[in-house]
Amino acid sequence: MGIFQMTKTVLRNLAGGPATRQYPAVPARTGPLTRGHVVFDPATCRSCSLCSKRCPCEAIRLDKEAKVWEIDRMRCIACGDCVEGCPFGSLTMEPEYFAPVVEHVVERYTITYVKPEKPAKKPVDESAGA
Amino acid sequence: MTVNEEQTTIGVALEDLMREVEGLQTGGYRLVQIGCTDIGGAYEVNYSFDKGYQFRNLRLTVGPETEVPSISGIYWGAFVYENEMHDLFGIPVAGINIDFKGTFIKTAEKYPFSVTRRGGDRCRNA
Amino acid sequence: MQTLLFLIVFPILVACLLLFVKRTTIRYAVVALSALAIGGASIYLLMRYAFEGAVYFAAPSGAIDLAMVAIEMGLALFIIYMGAKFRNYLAILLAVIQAALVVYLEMTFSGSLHAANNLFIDQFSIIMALIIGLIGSLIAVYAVRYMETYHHHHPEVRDRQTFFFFVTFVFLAAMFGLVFSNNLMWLFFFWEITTISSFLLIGYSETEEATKNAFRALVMNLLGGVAFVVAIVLLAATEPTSGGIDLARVLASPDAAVVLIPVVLIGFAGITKAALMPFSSWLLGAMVAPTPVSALLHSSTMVKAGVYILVRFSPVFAGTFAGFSIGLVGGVTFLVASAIAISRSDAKSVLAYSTIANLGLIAACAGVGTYMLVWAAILLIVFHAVAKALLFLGTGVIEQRTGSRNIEDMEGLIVRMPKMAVMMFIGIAGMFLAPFGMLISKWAAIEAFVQVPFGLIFIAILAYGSAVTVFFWAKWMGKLVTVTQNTERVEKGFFEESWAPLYIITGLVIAAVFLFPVISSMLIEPYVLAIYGVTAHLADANVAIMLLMMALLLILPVSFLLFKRTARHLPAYMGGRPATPDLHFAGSLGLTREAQTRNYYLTEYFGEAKLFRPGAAVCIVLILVSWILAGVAL
Amino acid sequence: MNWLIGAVLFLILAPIAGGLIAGIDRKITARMQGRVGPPLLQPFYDVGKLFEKERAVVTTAQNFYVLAYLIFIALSGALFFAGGDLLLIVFAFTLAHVFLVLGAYAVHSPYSHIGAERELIQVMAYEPMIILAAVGFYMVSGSFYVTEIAATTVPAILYLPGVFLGFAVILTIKLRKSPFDISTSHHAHQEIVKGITTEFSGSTLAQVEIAHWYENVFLLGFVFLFFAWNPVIGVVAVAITYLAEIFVDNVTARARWQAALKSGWLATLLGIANLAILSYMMLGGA
Amino acid sequence: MSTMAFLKRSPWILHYDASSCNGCDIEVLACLTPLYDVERFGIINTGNPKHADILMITGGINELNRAVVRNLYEQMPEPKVVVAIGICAATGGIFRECYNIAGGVDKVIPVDVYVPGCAARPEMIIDGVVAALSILEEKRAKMTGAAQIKDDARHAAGEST
Amino acid sequence: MPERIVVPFGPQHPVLPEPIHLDLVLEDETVVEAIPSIGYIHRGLERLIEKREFTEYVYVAERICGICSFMHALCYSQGIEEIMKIEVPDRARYLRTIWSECSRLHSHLLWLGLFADGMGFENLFMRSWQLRESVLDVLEDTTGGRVIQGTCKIGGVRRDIGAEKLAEMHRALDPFEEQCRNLGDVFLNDETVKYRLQDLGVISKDEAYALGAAGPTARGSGVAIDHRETGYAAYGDLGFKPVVETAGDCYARCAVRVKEVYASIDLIRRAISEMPEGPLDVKVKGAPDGEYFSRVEQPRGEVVHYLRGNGTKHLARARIRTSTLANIPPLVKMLPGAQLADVPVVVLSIDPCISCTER
Repeated sequence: MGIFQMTKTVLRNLAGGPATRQYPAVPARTGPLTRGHVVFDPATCRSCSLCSKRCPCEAIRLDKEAKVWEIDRMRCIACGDCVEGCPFGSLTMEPEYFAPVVEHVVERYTITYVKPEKPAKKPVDESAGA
Repeated sequence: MTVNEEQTTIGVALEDLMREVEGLQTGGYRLVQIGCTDIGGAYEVNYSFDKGYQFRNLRLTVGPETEVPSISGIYWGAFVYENEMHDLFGIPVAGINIDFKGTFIKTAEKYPFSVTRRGGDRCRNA
Repeated sequence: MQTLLFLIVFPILVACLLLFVKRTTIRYAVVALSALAIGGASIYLLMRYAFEGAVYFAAPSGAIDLAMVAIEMGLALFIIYMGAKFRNYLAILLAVIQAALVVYLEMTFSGSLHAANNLFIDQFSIIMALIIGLIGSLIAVYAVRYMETYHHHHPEVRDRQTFFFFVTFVFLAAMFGLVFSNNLMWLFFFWEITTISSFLLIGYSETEEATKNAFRALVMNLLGGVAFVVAIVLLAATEPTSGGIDLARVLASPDAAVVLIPVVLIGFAGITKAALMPFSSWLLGAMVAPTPVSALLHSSTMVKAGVYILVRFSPVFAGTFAGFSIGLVGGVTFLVASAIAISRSDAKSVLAYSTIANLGLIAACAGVGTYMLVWAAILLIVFHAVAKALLFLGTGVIEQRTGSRNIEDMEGLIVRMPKMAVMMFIGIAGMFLAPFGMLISKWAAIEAFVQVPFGLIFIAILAYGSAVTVFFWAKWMGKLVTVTQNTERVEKGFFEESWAPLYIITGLVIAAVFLFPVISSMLIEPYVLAIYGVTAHLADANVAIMLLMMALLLILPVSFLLFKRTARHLPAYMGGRPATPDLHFAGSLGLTREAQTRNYYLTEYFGEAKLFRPGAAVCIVLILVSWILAGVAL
Repeated sequence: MNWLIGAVLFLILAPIAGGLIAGIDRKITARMQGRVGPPLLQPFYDVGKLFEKERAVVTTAQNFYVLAYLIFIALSGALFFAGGDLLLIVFAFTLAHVFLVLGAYAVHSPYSHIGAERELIQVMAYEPMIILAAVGFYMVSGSFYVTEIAATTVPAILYLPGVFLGFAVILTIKLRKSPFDISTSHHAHQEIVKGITTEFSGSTLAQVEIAHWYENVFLLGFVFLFFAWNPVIGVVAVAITYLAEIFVDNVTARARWQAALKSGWLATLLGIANLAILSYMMLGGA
Repeated sequence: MSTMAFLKRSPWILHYDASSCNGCDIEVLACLTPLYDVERFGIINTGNPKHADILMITGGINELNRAVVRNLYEQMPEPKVVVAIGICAATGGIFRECYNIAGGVDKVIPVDVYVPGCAARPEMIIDGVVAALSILEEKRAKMTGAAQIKDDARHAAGEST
Repeated sequence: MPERIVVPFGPQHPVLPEPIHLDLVLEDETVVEAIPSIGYIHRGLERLIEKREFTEYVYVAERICGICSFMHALCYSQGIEEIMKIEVPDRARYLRTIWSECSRLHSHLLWLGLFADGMGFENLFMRSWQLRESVLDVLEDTTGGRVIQGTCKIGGVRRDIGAEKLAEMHRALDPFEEQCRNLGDVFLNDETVKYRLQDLGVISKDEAYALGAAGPTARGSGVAIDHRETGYAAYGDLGFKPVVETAGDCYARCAVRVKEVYASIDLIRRAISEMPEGPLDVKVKGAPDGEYFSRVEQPRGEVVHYLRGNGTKHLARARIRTSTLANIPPLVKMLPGAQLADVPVVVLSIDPCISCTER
């Protein structure tokens, strides 16, 4: 029948129940690779500032003198470039999303890493895969 | 290199432009795009054509205020590119079939790609 | 009988007087006073004769008959002269045929051309007299100031106002004569006077178009006139002894089949005069005349003469296939004309098509002719007359104030001319909305057609037709009520005197709704009862409901006050594009455009070009069928 | 006094029933689309919300017309349940819609205006069929009065199958269901934004919605008349009809106005054919 | 004025794409579809500012849409909230430095909720709406309060005269 | 005579998710004139090359458009690779193909949904988008992003798809294809859909070619242009024939996309089964110096990235010409004569992506 082509779908939907993911009741579906938001570990950061250099939208700012690491969530595109670029594993990508906010504030962390005697600077492998 | 495709670029003088374009049109080429590049004090205008994945590019070099004739008489659809050329680069185009008169792409700053405006930070939010 | 004679003769006297009045103020006084007299006389007529049934008067004949024939010959000569002048030979031909037939009639049947009573009055005549006397004279009053402004706006038109008012009053006199005549020869005489008056009024501006259209009206009406004379000849020939030209006797004739042929011919005359298809074009052409003329033609005179004659003879049509066929002409006209009205943007043209449609409906009722339908038909005549007069006069005012009679230009009239807009609103509501009159009549017609064999055809026509009607009226109404911003009020400046007729007619439209049970029980029902022995009436409960709705309609505007306080005013939605209050927005190509709201005309589907020919063809066939059927019935 | 009770009950209960029907409708529609859908009482929340909103108008006149629309819809429904004359009810119903249309016209706004034109086209499309349905009932029951039609023991549907089908078509128009939701749509997206209701907001829009509930109950009552000889079958039939409308809503694209007009008028022709056969049979029988 | 808050149960949204890359844009639409079905919360995408309670904007402000955004915002009846979806609507995002981007939506109209993400996911958008609802409710309370005060003032004035 | 109605259509309009404005001039409801105006989304991201290194610019290129995001990144990367003469590893080419086709699938399903919405067919919209979600799930699982993938980079790809995931995807393809075919049947066979689409917005083959139409708009008119035929990424290995319809109306354009959905599923299936092993990327050294017109077939048609390097980390010029820009002239020709109700359908039939167009 040319007129009621959709019938099959309608009947299947009626019989099969809704496909809806009951979001707030059921947690959001994420995969292992899901890029939710970047988490910073102030204890391991050695202020190399590679992350802020690599960031394509200048969301990350590092003040080496004041030992302050800042991320503006309203600039971050969650591309994961900083995570890939961090030579010390101070940054990780968590699959959970960052919650909506009512005010635009920049997240600020004070770096607590204590510099050992010898600064360990490694060359950065730019094309490090996932 | 994963793409296998011929790309030829032919320089063309302003007065030969229409003739060349007409030639391509009768040769069965379709218009792919018209784009400009700022080459320091002047513009390169690329008229790109294609026929069976054979890419041909007519390259016209013009000065900042030089008026360019519209090819929309030959390729009706050229008006989108020519309006864009005018709005972004400030290149005057004469005789566009549908002339938006600078309202095709309205920008905060007029002619953001214009060579005469080089220098100075044009990024508003930097 | 004095009142009857007064109503016929007095307008003629006034007409002659007006020939010599040159100043507008004096003319206004004369016209207003005579309107008062005529209106008063018609109301007196109502009081005097409403409860008496049909009353017949043996008015003096002899000399008058002779004078009538003489005038008819004179008119024929005048038509021949005009025809020769403007090279319209068809008009000459028809005038000659008609004159020849009249002469033949006088020569051959002079013995049997005497009706027992020349004049009569019954409730139907009273209704018609009221329409002519009240609405017709109000239009005349309105016309005085209108014509003054008209000549101000149209300096190119020769100022013949004295002549104009002369013809107008003669027209009214003829209409009175027409509805009071029991002698068919008299009736025919007045019939011809209306034809010639309309011819003169339509051609008033003397432009090429006006002359052309005047001749079209003339030719079509003469065609009907010829049919009328033939009918009289036949009547005179078939019943020479009983006085075949006595209207009452014809209606009461026991041999219905014999009178059917002449009556069908008179019906044809009615069709031409009522501008049913295929003769609708003369009424449309008549739009070139000044607006009061249109108002006259459409509401109280001329076309009403056509349907008057049809309703008058509907007892003869009742139950015959010939009558059914004539009814179908009306039905098809109703449907097609309503549909065409959708495609028109000229206000007068819409009004004209609506008139044609409604006359078609009346003809449909009259042609089928059962008692309920005659009841509905008379109701339709009443309501149509008041509402249409108001609409025409209103359109005239609007045209003079705004310079356009295009419906699109009436956008925002509620802001520019609030008083006029409200009156137009009421007029339009009167044409199609419950609880106003036209709808009551349609409702009655549907209930009546259900009970008629094959009435289903008419019900289908009514169902489609009234749906179409809703469309074109409502969209016009919509234009009127649009609240436009930044528009100027232009109401002032129109002559104050001219408002009076408008107010009165508006009052009549509303009064008709409240009074229709009275009109029905006092005038229409007794008339129907007298003719058919049974009568129709609306159920009491429904009458109550109608009144309730009417009251609601009047109360609702009060709610306006409730909203004014707190509402915040927002601009109209323009797709997010910022716009000025009068809806100008920055459009593509750097142009500033105005968002325009216009009505739909659906020309592709309802255009004149699409519908007129098929409609006319069907109607011609139906007319021919009615003749054949009448012949077969014999 | 019976008629008064009917009318009053309608005026009180119809908004409740109408809102519930709308809620069920939205729930079923959602299920047909594989979604959970809104709560059952969502229509009431919506209307309640609209009354909480600020009063904002383009022109104050619009509120008057919408109020008149609501009143006359309620009135025509009340007349129906009071057992009044079906033709009068139809005309009052048309009057109500003319008010809605005028409300949209009163606003000087392009989308509202187009919506109004389309609504008028819809009126033109469905009006003949409604009148014809009334005439059909007359032919079956010998009366235009709803009381008498409802009291008849004759199964009207058996005599009027064509009329019923035709009515079902225009019911789609009246319920504003796809494919004929051309003047305004319950679905979010339409080329004329919200058409006739584009410029109505807040309590005015709520009034339109309530009027729509009244209207739906009235229309379903009309459907019931076809099955009035047996109330149980009647209620079931009304439910099935409504379900069928929801189903059609979900399996069709929106039509253009031409198709709406054509369908409405063809449906009327079907009704006429039905009545013609019926009257032939009656003439033959008599 | 009733104190029942229907507003929270029936937020109707108006979605406008200011200068988004379509990423957030289509995610807003995806919220309507079976897998996320925001109609569960009574949310309808009206597409008409006059009917809307929540204005959802994706993308930043540029020269041309500045007036459009303001126009849409002004056409919404009170109470209303604005939800900026995605980082472009918040700050201009990755296009922040483009010559034609003036910044986030808050350059033109007040924003009540910012939903981060590039692109914001349907779940985040739902969260954003939920956050907006309480703000909406606050605004309503404020609005009726203001109306009450006005009424009282009028009464007082009426009594004094 | 019908009167002329002037309606501002958009920029905010419920049927068009993106801002495009049309000055519609109507007679009754028939369009007599429709002049588009765009520019509401113009950001000026071509100039961002001054701010971003050519490697970072991939992220900007991805965000030219959130629907065909991967293809923009691909087109950009291929252009740079061409200038720098970088040979991309085989596995990367295949992965790029899979993600490209996934993007095409989600784009086409999205479009089908919007198209159904434009016709007022709500259920069909819901169904299309429901199916699209399964593609998005795959994209999220393999790249980490639902609509913006962020996996393409110059010299290769950033992520791999494991063998297990590939097998899972392969298994899911058959039931998915069946669902898509059910959906496609509605678009292709439903009478109400046909009634809305057929003979609407007709563009003849010659006209389409002369106007420079791209993608399904051209192919719906019988112009067999599909850049996948040039064999970029892995298309050369997989073999490819463009889907062509000849009627040139909205129905044909819809049919092209429906059939491309099937074709994409097939391509993914073959790409998965022929997936070579090997590295994901090669190192990029130096900076591009030279120019190239990189062309890729997007869901909407051919996209051209003109890239010009001057030997520094910042390109001298990036000029992006997207398919929608090329399809605007045909659109201007299609609209007059359509009904108002058809305007969204016709506009959507070229699958306008305004954010691409205006950059």
